[in-house]
Amino acid sequence: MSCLAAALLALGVGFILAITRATLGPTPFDRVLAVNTVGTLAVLAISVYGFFDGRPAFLDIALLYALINFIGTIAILKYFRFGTLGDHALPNSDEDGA
Amino acid sequence: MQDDVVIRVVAKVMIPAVMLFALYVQFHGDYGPGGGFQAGVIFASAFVLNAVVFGLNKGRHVWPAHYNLMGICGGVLIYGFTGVAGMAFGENFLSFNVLADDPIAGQHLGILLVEFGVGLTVAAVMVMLFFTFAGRLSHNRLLSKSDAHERRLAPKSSPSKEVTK
Amino acid sequence: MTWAAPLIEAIAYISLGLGSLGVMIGALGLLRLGDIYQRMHGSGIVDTGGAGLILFGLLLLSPDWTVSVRLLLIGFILGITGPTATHAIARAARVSGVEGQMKSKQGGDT
Amino acid sequence: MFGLWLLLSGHYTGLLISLGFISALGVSMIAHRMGVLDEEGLPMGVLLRLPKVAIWLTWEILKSNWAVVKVIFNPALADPHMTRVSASQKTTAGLVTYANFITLTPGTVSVDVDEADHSILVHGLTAEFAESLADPEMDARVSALEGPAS
Amino acid sequence: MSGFLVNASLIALLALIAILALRLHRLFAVVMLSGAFSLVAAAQFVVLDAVDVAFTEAAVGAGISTVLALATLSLVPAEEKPHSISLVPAFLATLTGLLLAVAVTDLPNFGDPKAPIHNHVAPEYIIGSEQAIGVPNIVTSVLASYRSFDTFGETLVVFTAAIAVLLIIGGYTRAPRRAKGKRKGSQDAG
Amino acid sequence: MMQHLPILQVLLPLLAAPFAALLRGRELAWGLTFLTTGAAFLISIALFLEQRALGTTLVYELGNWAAPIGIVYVIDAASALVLPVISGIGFIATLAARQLVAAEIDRRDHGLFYAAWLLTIAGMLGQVTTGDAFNIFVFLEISSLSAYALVAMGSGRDRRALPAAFNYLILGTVGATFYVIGIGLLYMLTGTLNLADLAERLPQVEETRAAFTAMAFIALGLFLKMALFPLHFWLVPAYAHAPSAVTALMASTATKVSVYVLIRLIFGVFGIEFPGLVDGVGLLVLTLGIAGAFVGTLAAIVETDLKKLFAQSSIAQLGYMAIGIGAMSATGLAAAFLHLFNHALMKGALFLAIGMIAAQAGRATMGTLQGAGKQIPITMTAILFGGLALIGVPLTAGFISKVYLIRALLEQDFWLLAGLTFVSSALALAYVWKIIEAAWLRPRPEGAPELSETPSQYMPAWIMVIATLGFGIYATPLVDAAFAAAHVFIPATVGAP
Amino acid sequence: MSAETLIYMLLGLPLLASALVLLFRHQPNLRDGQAVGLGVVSAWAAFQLYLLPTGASVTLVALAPGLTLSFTPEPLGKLFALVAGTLWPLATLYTIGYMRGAKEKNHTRFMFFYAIAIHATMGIALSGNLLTLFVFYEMLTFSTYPLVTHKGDEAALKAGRVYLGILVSSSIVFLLFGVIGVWALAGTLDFVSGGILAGKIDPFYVPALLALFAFGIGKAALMPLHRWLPAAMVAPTPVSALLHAVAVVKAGVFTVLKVSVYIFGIDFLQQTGGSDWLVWAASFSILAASIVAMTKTNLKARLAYSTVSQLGYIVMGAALATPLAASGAALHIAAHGAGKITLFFCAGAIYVAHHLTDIKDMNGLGRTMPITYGAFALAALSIMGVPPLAGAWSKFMLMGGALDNGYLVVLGVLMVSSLLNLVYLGEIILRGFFASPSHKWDGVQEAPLAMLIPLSITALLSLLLFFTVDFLMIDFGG
Amino acid sequence: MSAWMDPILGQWNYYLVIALMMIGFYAVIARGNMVKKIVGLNIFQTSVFMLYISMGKVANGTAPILTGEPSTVYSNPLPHVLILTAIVVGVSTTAVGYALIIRIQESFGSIEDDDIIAMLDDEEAPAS
Repeated sequence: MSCLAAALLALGVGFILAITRATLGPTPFDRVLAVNTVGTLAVLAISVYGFFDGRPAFLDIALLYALINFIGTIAILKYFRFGTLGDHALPNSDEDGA
Repeated sequence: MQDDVVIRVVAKVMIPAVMLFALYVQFHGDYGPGGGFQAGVIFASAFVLNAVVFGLNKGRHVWPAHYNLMGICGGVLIYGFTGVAGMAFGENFLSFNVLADDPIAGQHLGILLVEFGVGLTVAAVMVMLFFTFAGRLSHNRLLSKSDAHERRLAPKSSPSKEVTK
Repeated sequence: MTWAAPLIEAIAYISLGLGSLGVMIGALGLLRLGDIYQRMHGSGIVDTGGAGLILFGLLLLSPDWTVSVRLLLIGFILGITGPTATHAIARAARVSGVEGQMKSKQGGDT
Repeated sequence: MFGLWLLLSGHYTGLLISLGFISALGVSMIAHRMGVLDEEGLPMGVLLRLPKVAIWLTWEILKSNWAVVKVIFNPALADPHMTRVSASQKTTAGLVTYANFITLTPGTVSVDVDEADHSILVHGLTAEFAESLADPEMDARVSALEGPAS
Repeated sequence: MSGFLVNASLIALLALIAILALRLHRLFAVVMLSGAFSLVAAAQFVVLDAVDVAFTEAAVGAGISTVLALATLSLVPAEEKPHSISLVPAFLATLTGLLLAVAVTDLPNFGDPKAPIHNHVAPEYIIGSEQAIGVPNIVTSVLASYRSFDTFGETLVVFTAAIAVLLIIGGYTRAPRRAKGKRKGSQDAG
Repeated sequence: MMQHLPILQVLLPLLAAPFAALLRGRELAWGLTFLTTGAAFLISIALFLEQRALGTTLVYELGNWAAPIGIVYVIDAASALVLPVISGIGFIATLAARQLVAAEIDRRDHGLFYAAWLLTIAGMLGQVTTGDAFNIFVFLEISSLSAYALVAMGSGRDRRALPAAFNYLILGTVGATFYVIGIGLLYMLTGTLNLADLAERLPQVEETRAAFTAMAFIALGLFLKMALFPLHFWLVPAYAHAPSAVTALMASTATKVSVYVLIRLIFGVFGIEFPGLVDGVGLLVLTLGIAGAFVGTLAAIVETDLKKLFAQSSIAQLGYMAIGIGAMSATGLAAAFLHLFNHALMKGALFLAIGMIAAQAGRATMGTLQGAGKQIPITMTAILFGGLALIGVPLTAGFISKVYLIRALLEQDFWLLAGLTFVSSALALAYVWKIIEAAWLRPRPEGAPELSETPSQYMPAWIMVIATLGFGIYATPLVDAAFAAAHVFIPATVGAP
Repeated sequence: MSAETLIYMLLGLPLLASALVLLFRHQPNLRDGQAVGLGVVSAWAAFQLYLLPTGASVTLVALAPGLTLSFTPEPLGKLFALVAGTLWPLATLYTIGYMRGAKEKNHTRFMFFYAIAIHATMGIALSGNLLTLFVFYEMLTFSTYPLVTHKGDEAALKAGRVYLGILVSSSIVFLLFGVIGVWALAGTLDFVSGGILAGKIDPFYVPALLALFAFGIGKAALMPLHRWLPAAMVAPTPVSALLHAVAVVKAGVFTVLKVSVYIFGIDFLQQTGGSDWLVWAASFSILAASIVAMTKTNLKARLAYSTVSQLGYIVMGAALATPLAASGAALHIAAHGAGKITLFFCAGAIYVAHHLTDIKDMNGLGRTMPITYGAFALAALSIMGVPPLAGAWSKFMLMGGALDNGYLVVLGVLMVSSLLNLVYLGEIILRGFFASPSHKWDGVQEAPLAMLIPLSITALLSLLLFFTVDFLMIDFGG
Repeated sequence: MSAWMDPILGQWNYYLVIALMMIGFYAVIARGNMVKKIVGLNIFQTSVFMLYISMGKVANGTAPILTGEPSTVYSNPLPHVLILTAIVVGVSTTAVGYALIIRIQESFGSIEDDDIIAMLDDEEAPAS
């Protein structure tokens, strides 16, 4: 039990370090990387806490985290590279569907 | 982003997985955490991923706007008419006990239906939100063909490099 | 097989402990290393060593198979998405022209 | 996919299983519309042969973890290098797997994958890491993953 | 005890993120941090036994909200004009906080099982969920049956938001200058 | 079917909204909205009559779950009085909307617009009917969110609608969040969310600071929502720049519902006996109310844009309602209910009439109105009567509510406040007369846009005017109903005179 | 014919007249003729009602529980109705002459609101409770506004704003406050002989409550709320006649009187001394207005201030709170009504015939317009209180009331004011008859007959009233 | 875990939540960038959610999903339900807010409160 607590503590330290990096920057990519790491840490933290609490059935949440984290990161990168989440290339045809 | 082969391939693996996970969350809300709303959001995020990686137009092609509006309204109506069904059986609105012979089965059915309604609406709304917001951008770009953007978006890849097959 | 349970538990805890350590060190690396490309390696430790060990430890502790399945899935998904995300970040950084400090440039085009 | 559902579910009532079946079908349909159900997107072969490599990979990861930890505690050791590695995989999926494996082992990150000439640009934390990729073991193992068929 | 510590340190972490998010002027960083905020908040919800809420918060806060914020950011200036700390709002916020803090002293202790909230209506849900509804997840049974009207309302709120967004940025009514543009409508109604 | 009326009242517009949205730009969207609001109006009248006939509280258990466990709908004398106001105004505003919306909103948006329209109305009806504190919040948000969008729709003509809508959104959400905090504290103290149950269990904990804070937060949140001075600044731009039809609908209903919810929570849950209510909150509300009456009136006097002018006047009128609440007596509450009812009628008439002018001239200012009395006499007469009612001229509905308001103040020996109330209503004359003078006594300037009127344009406004006059001349049943509503919250000690 | 029918007739005839005005707006003769005709009928009805015993009551509608619109003619009300009913046809006839003579525009609108104003006056006269009175009081204000601003130019609008501003705000701020205050205190608003407030209110507050009424009834033009009255002089002369003699100001003082008699009760006021201050306020009003009147050279302005001063008499009659003074005040309503309407009729006649408004230009006019000036002189003397004219009785009774109460100073005030009256009204007569003409008038040049007839009749009425004073005396009991 | 009973520690959670709430509240009402306002609003709302969830927690309790063991103590599910609804409401508001921001930027070219107020004042000034 205490081992799980220690693991949580370690993850907490990890959180703080990662968030510091996210705040410091300096490039946006540093922040993305840091937030991505925060996400991973959160996945782990939730998994560990599930065991800690005796209800490990809630790993679904961790699973969700992992997925969302990935999608979020990709979206952010897309935003950075193309300044948009939409089509970064102009559509060839004029499709005014209205 | 389809010019990046790693992302492209991984996204192709992930998208069905995410969708399946969403449906799992949808239908297992009775037993574990989750339910219609969460499922809807997750399901929508699969579409978001799809659109982010493969482009909005392709995303729209998958689920046209008109279907989407029907989804948005349909979910609400499913929920509402599940409730009305209770009234039709002589009980009050949203009364599920009478939906089946056995009250517990009725409750199950009712919960399943309303969760499905929620999930449908939420998924459709979230997809719509994303497409509207993101679509606004490209639309705007078209209006003001600002060059700063043009330069930035001239990627090494060309649209022809789209995934085929 | 009575000895197996404590043993497995011990291994699990050791694995957990190592994983925690890994996570901390990885995060530290994220903070300490010099530029974006180097920091990626720090986050790599969190993603692989830290996460893997922790999940492995939990796997050993898991009470029934549904939990194990989920743990494996989490591991699998982290294993796919982690590197992909890292790669995407690296590529994006490079495309946007973020220069790392390279002492020497080897290889070039092979 | 249906199998995945069964794995996740943990509750086996008639209703839920049938719902799962419908779900799996539905997802397949949507995925088909999205055009993600192709060989590239669903490298079943790779997935099936994965476990064999996984163990070796785990060991590799642990090894390089240790190496990076040393660098972290002494940042002066960092000596970043960028190298280009050629890949022998035939399929895109294989190439991607290789790139991910490179990233997965700490110390090396694949920065750019060139689909056309099958090469991967890799960033190594130290020269040593960068060199390690010259060793074609990983490349070979990933290629083996692809299986003989493709 | 350690559960408590986890809890408190998570909130402290949240406060840290919040302050950082507000102090930064790069909106992108703000949005990223708010995403991180949501993730941590979700972790906190797990610690507080609210798994369903955590699920939602993770999906919404870190997922959809962030994506929407990014979409917005790509259209608006990414830098905030620097502002000094304004005193009146700070004063108001502090005042409100103090009022609440005073109120809290009268509340039942955190986690106290004897609090009225745990003894009045909630037990009936816990019993009823098993007996009358037969759904193990009490949250689901409360959500979808006991208080399903709330959930109906919630669905409608989402629906309303969809209508609102469609009207505002997906619709056809444009600001005058825009209406003069060559393209009047946009096809991205949904 | 009769036993389902309470839920149908809300459910009909709610379920019609998706259909309206699906219809997109078709004329049918309006027809559907019209029928739905009409049906809702009939239902609310049926409920009102039924409640008056039975004299008891009708309770509708949603999902057949009884009160503290499930959510219930409650039709008592108070909600039965407010429901017809909202649905009636909604109905008549819909009648008018056909032309106003056609003039101001792109045809292709009509379906969505009417969906939002229905949702606003349904949200307000839901807030009034529900007997659950949290359910109020949900419906509050339904009506608010759609209202934000509706206000923003004014941007087709006037870009200032956008920041107005944004500020409305921020402040509205803050208000709603405050409300949620308050409800949370209450829930913590009592363990229930049902209003009746709360009222029952609250006396055990009413001495606590937490209970008082809960009340403070709920009241603050609702003050924001009801635009009580000095939390009113979002209202004027929001109303002024919204499409005319929206202004007419919201000005006559939106803030009223918040007033109702405030009364329901303050008196229905905390109760008049609650420590600190009469001396603390009561005096505060009185002071703010009278201040709001003056600020709103004075601001209206210098205003030249008609929508803004009447929006400012709404702030003043809300001040009067607040005074009624602050009097903390049955008569005061009855006066607040009366004014709530009457003000909805007169503001509806005014904004519908002004909307018709704005739809033709683009913007309704004093300049637009110059000499309009000759061109559009019937519309202007409607404005005249609406304005007179605002002042509180006898034989209009405004007079009745003001009489009871003053009576309530005098019963509590607030002579000075009563005097101030009179002064502020006399000031209202200034802005009303400014309009009348411009319309009838000045010549139409050269080059001013031609205005015209057809029966379909002025009918809706005139329906309201006739109601205003009707309830001014024969208000006895209304007064009875208002007192019945007030006695729901404060038991009858002094009956209606 | 029952009293109820007569009440309905008195209220309904003016409304009918206004409706017919609109109906016949394209046939001027029919339009104007029916108005005069209906006026005569209503004068007859008012007379009939006056003869009937009191006690009839009509309730139109209950606005709200305890708030009804009802009509209960009592002697004072019947007297006022009689005054209004009699003067209406005359004023209408005069109006027709004036409007046609002076070629004013918007004749129909004018006639319409004129009739509405009469309706409101009748409502005030017959009102059975304070609320009814208040309702018609406001209606009177609003219906006379278009009359005041009839010219529609900037000056008229400005004057209209003053008119409306003072009247409406005073009535809403003070009068309505007083009405509702009474309602809150006494629980009823009915006019009851002997008052309804006795025992319901702390005597300490009586002066304050009375002040709400005295100042709330802005139409009584008690200084300093008199400004609207001179301002309203921009209106066409028939309006001035209506305002000053028949409708507005009389309605005001009538209300004051009615409130003091039937709400407070003379005895109650007497006991509490709550109206003492009003005596002094009225005295001030009388003297100050007279002095101001002397400084005015515009004929209508001078007459206006004269009115302010005369209204002070009536308010004083109410304030003295003795039966005799109250009777005097009631009588003065009639006497001053007949007198002042004549004066204004004359002023209008002068304007129509010669377009003169300034007194200084009227030297020697009396010889050119003998009938007009004769009537003027008769009316002026009546207002000064010279027997055998109507004003003598009322002034005498007021003095008697003051003596009853021991207000010797008031006696002095009344004397001085009569003297001042003599000065400023006498000047006009003297100039008219004796001063050397400032213009060269060619022979007799009178106003149209439609104007001449009414003014002659009203002048004769002033004379008649002196001899029929028993008929008009109202006994307010002891 | 006797610390739950400790009166000071027992309330500590609430104090932290309140502090968090006020940070968010400040961000909302301090005039400034609109995106930041929305972010502040999110923080404000999330902390309110946390207040609710905190009150639902029962010491030694577990998530309200039935385990089948009768002895299990469950945390209170009702706040969870309420907050689920509230989160949905929150995200809806956020979406509408962002949509408005986009339109404001398009119409005014700025999303700073001060700029827009200045612009509106300029617009009004010649009109009146």
